[in-house]
Amino acid sequence: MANIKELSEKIPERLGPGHRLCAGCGASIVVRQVLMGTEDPVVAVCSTGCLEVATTIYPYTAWKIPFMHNAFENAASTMSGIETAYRALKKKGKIKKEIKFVAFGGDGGTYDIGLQALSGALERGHNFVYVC
Amino acid sequence: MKEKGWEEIPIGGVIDKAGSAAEYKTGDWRTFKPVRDEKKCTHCLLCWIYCPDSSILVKDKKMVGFDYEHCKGDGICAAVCPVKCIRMEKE
Amino acid sequence: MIEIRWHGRGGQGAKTAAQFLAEATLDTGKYIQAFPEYGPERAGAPIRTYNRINAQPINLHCGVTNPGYVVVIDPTLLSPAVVEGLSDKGMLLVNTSESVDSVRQKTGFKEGRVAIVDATKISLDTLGKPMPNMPMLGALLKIAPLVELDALYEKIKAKFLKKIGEEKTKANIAGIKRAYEEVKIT
Amino acid sequence: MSKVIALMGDQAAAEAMRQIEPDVVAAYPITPQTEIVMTFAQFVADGLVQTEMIPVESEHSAMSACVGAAAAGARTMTATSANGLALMWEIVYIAASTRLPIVMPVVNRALSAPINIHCDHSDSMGARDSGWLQIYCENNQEVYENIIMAVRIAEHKDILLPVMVCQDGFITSHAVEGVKVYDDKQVKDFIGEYTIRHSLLDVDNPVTYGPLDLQDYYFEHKRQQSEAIKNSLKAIPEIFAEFKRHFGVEYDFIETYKLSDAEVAMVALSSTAGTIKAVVDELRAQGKKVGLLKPRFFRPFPKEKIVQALSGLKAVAILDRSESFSNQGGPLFTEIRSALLDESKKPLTVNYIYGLGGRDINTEQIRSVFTDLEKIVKEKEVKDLVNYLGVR
Repeated sequence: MANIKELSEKIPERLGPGHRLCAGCGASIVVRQVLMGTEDPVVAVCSTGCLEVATTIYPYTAWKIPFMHNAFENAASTMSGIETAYRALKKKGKIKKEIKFVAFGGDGGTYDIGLQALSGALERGHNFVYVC
Repeated sequence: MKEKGWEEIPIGGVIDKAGSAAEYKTGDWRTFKPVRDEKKCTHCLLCWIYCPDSSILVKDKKMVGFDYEHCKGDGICAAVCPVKCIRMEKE
Repeated sequence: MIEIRWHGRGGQGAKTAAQFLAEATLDTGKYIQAFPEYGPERAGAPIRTYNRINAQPINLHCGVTNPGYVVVIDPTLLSPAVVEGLSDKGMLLVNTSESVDSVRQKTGFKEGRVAIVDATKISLDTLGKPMPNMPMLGALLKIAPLVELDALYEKIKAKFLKKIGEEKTKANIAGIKRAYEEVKIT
Repeated sequence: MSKVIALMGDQAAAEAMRQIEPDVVAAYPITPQTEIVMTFAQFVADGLVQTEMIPVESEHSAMSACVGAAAAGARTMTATSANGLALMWEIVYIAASTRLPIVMPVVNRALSAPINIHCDHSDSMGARDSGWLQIYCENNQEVYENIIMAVRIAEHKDILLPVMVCQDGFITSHAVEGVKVYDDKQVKDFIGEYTIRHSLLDVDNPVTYGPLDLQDYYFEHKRQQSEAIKNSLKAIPEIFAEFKRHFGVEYDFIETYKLSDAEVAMVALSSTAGTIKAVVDELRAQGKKVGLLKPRFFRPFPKEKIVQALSGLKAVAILDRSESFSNQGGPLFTEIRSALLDESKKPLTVNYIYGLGGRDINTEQIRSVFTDLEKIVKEKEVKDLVNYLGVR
């Protein structure tokens, strides 16, 4: 486990500046800190919400890592697809790297409209972190 | 930025320039700006880890300044600084 | 073109019999269709399934309304409904332990040809359970020589050996053979 | 070497999927598509394919997972019917707009309510404006071949759009027919390897998929989609030609049957076209100049081919296996009628809504339509624009 100073060197900035979340918004603080949790490359998914719209206003993106937003209620199932694609392509030798996966959902996208997709993804045992 | 036509942009809404939001300057949202007393700073980097706008500049594990082009002036850095070396000044 | 309508009950294997017939005739270079009439019915409910067999490609994708052959797998289904659309030139094949007269009486099929075979008894004797579908297929091949029995046996072996083992596969073939021999045609 | 084997339409679809061997299949079973998913899942379980299968908990998640997998660079497939397609709806649009070449067999079935499990085209026709390409199959052979071709069409660099390959629920999906199946290697050679321009798994070149696209750019992205559909009219014939080189079978956007010297004709999609062919043969034997036009593609809409095939005819009956509740006829009718509007030699057109909820369309009904057409030609007038065939 690294301390803060070590993190500042080891982990590249994964959510850059210029996003349009409110000044002082906790969402981007959480995202930055969660994404400091691994040195491996990370692919992120986000359900529709403040975090997603404010960080990806076309033609700009604040994400410095591969990122996908699909819809409001399906961050977990979208990530199921990405994570499965990773396993499929790794099996075929098309991808060599170790990659980690993180999905961000808001309260609605998680335990309201998105509960079913999350439940299915958990039951199938996909290998990703889900952050609400 | 001049807006591009449909033949000039990637298909499917893909943004192929990671972190391009940096081109969008949120610094002008500020009414107060953070100012640091370098002498007092212990380089604990709590400001860095808490900044929602990735606007604390760090080099070799040391806090070296603010990215005023993007800092929205939320004052979190000043609030979390354990040695109170950051204060918010009116723009 | 030959059109066949099978009447059975869900679970009796009418669909399987029709599929075997289609697959075996396909190998002789014929064009085939086998399609069931689907409803929400489950085991025991009356069901119908169909075959079309032709020397030329089959374009038709509608239901069979005027079959040349009607095969009734379950004797309890006998009623005028089973001979609907069956012309006097067609043939009715029934699994029954009763007489041809009784079949004519129950169905009102007076003029056309009727064939009977006690396929339930045959399946009980050979398989040890009432699965009259394969014996009925054997009987049908007697009255409508669409494919050689040996070719059918090969199909059955290919499909069944792995699934149900050698003994039961042989029992099915024995049932087909017996029905082929025992069917009575008027 | 190819071989002819007995397959249900659903099995023909699964067989094509086995040979394509997509990287990822995310699917949820629904009647009458179930046998596709079931058969393919068996292939996966038996180790016949390397495909990773996601047994999702709903069709919404099926399409969501497909979008994720496709954006990650995996060759991705799913399959559905009716209410399943309806449940996917939101993501069906996202798949097309994100330009992901997903291939989806659709086994056409009526939409509820009341609930019905049998064939009509309400499900896929409802999705006609979603940006997907749509192919309609007459028989199991076409199901098999169109799915193989769909992979190449979807992935063509000038297209990059998802494709629905539609067949008639139960009528072909559960009917056993002889299907000429090509060699695995032949199919693999034809479809080739899939590479994606922007993969989510290319961590060295990170991209953002699915941004917020406001007034300043959304329209441009839609304009790109329109262009892709236009491009597909040019690019798909390349794939037809290549398919012919590989397999010796000729495809086109439309199929005409005894149409060149016909005076009247019927237009229908999928399995009904076959039944019409049988009636055309019968009426031709009586010396009647009748024919058939079977559009194979509804998206892209092959306007020029259709207009060329129908102009000069005296009267045309266009059959729709779905209602659009516009009082102007079903979707096939309104689009063909609109396509013919500027033609100087346009035929009189009449619409028949038929076969809803799996109502059988038999040769007698088709003969009656040809009889109606004779009357229309004689009277030079269409009295009822929209007719309901086979309803009590």
